[in-house]
Amino acid sequence: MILLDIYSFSTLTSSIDKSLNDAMAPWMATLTEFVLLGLVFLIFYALLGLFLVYLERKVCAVIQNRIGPNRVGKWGMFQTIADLIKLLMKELITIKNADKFLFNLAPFVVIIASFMAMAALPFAKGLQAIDLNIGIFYVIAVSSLGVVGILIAGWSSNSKYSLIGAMRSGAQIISYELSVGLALLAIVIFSGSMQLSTIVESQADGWWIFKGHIPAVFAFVLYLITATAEINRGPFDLAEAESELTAGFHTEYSGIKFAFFFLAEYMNMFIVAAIAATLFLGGWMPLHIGGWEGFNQIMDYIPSIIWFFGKTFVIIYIIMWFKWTFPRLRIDQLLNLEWKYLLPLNLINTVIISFVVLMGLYFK
Amino acid sequence: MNSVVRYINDIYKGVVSLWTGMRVTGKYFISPGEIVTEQYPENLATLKMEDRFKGEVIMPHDENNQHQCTGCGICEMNCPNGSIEIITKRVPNENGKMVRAIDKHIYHLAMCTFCELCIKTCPSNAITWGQDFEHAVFDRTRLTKVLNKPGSSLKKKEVKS
Amino acid sequence: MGKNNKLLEFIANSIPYGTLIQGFQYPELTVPSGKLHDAAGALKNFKEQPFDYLVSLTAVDHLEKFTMVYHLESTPTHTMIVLKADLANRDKTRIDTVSDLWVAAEFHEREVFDLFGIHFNNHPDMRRLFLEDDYGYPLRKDFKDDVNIIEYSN
Amino acid sequence: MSEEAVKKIILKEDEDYIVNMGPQHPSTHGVLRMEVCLNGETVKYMIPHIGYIHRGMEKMAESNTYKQIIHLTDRMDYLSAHINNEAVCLAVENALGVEVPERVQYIRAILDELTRIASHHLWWSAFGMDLGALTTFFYGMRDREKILAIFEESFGSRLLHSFNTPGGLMHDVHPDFRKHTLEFVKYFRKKLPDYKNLLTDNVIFHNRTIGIGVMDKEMAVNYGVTGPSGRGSGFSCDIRKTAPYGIYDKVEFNEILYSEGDSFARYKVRMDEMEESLNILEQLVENMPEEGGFTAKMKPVVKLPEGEYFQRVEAARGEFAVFIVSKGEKYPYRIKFRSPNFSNLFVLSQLAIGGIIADLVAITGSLDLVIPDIDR
Repeated sequence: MILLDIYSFSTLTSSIDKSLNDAMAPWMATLTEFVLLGLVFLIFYALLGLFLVYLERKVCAVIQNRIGPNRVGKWGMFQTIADLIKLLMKELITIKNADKFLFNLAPFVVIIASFMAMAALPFAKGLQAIDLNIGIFYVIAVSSLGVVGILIAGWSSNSKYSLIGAMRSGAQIISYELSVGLALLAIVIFSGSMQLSTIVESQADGWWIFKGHIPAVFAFVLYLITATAEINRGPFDLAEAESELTAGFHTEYSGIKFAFFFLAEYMNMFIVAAIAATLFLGGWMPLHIGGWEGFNQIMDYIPSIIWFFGKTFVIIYIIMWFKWTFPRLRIDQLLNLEWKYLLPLNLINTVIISFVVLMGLYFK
Repeated sequence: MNSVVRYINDIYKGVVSLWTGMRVTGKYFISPGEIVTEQYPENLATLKMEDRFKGEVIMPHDENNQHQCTGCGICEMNCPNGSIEIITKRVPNENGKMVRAIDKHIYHLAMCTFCELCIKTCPSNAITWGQDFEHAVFDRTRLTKVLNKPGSSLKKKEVKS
Repeated sequence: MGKNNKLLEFIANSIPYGTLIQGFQYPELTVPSGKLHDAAGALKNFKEQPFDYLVSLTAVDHLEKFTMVYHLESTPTHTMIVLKADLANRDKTRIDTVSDLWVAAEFHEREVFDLFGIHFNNHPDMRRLFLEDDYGYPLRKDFKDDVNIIEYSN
Repeated sequence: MSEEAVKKIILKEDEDYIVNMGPQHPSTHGVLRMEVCLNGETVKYMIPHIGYIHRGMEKMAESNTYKQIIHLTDRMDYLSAHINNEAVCLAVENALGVEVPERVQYIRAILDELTRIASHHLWWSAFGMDLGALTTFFYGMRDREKILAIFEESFGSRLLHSFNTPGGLMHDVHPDFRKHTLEFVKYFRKKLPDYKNLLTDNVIFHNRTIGIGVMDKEMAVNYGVTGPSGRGSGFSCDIRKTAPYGIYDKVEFNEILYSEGDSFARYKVRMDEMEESLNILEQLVENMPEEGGFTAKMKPVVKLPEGEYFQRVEAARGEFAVFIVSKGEKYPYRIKFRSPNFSNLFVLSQLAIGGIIADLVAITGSLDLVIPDIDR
């Protein structure tokens, strides 16, 4: 436990806070912190988004017996940066008879929604922008705002494909929002808190997926499936469905506006993976097994930020693995799956978890 | 009750089938030795095309800059697309008589459909397949080629003894 | 291909206006163009060997006449028969459609209409299939298009 | 299409939500335009528009000699190029009464089956991709590559090889042809379980295809839907069985028939056909004579005696037939190609009605259309 503090970021962040407060008025300090945080997140967001695009291309390439990008830089590392430069320089095509204001607004809505969700994520010990006491609630609420952007994009493009894609996306996210919430509720019941930092602390002696055994594993699997649907990724990528709707809601977008959608999609994937890692796999908490002191100490030597990103990327890989294996569902089957299978199972699981917690049947 | 069993059975079967699918892709993910990508410009040094590869029609010349084309025009006649044009001229042979000889054997690569009829029907085996396949050019006119090299002449037929 | 007596008998009885000859591969039945639909219907509804599969439908321009050629197969026995009808008139060539018997004919007839200019009576959708409305009928032997077709001979 | 449907086309209702799928659309596999009228996502009617790449091959063929026509047939159904070539060759050979050596017949049949497998590979790849399983594309292409390597080794080209010629073959096959074919058979047998696990058994795939686009036998016969699509409806239309040509009457194989008539049945027919083709290949390679030449004696200029000749072969997508009218010249007077996809396409507008867009894509994929074959 002492070792954990070596890697804690709280000393760093509090010292910055202190020096800022010493140097200027408190409101100025807060404002500067806002700006600083915003800048850090922007850079992090962009870099992570680019890396995720690169990762996806490499993962799918290996799955498909290919090499993947290998021209720009060593192992094609700078491929996505080259792509970004290309996207930046591309023409922004204006669509005839499109609703100009909404058309331009939509990418921002989508990207802001995913950007806001980042604020509540605990990246490492002491590295969390804002530790809300309703953290999970906030993340769910904010991340589902993205669908508004998708609907606006589909509506304002004045394209039939876009409209169909947007409508599909609307139906899909409204349905799957329920299951995502219920699956996350499992951990809220276990830990008795909605504050993300408390949930992470509660896993110091074992992750919830182990402590909660069968119901927690079940909730984890359900969360993975519904979260994949929530972020419009294959096999649930009906909003894009390139073989049916060419590119779905972003058919008419080009250049950097398209890049916003693209980036937001990948960042949403990161966010759901991070939530899964935080809630089910202990977040930045190292792998601790109750009673094994030596083992726990060795695990503590690994910095918490590595633990967090390691777990997140494992889940991201699983989500990618889904996409590159399965055929796409049909829209009615997608809704069937949610309302006839996932939601009932989730409800039953929630009841079981409440029972398990009441009787104290989970590992403490 | 029956429907509940079916419901659960459906879920079980579905999950199993999804897992078998994921095992296939997972198997290839952990075996990078299966990668089949050909790294084209890098492997140029080792890239060996098949002997019969139809890259383009060429006219082999020997070391004396001599070819075997008599300018008979059978290839031109057999080409279904008109991608061969034969321009002949009259040159004196060793006896001083004016005989027909090839001036230009023009080959429009852009029009060629690689049906092999010209090569098949050539009575003197003057043309054959070349293995070059890098035909991308910026200007279409560069795909029109003259197959006989400048200054080349007809190879003398060796008299069979 | 053995002698198909039942078929011969049937044709002699119900299609007396047709002339049946043994062609190179298949029996060929030539009927007057006005009676084509009747003959086709009779063949389609022949109880023992219903010719229910239209393999191919096309026309041939013999300059003095068009010949409609229908290749029919009987799916239970896999016997083939060729049905032919001559059309003399070049300008207002008309023949009855067989698309009510074989749906496949609908599109083959549209193709023939497009390329030969043969109209089909009672066809549900007599529009051109590939070409513009003002384009000529390219598979006619007297078709000339100086703009688009470069003629070459070899 | 009924008359009401036609009227609807002309008098389009204002509230109809018309979506043009194509000519450039990822799921049409070519320049096919489908005018889809939607009610929500449900298809009210669908009208295919073709002719974007019509090249007038029948007209072109009228000024080409019989040997030159071969390379035109390559470019119709480019995925069963070899089989198309064979149709013209067989027609000419039958008309002239030429006996081609048995070895040529064996080689032709081997190449037919290889072409068929390669074509089904591509269909499998593209069908998976239509349904959103993007990985199938690369696995299918990877295995197809092995066949193309065999082709390249023997013919010098991979797709359009114009290897048949009236009377036999252009060349003898490569000395390693036999060995490499057997190697491929072995290799592909090993890879087939992957196909099964990845797509055939997948529950999402079942949901997407079973009961989608049901075509009963009467409909298949009436529309002239042949090939695997027809056999998925129980229409026994395998020309290799019903009107054997070449060496096929000496080969033992089963005609794959399914009676369900939905997209999954069509899928299963093609998957089983690949396995059946492997069996045929093994028999043929085993019995192929080493000696016997690769061509029959033919005159340099082929002139068909006056008459009409019809030759049917089983291409990868159905019955390909060539109808030649000769007036005794070296050019055909009239040549008609009965292409399988032309007939297969038009059943689509009937199958699509009542489904949703995703079903339309699944049905299009299961019919396995090659657009240049429709347009010719």
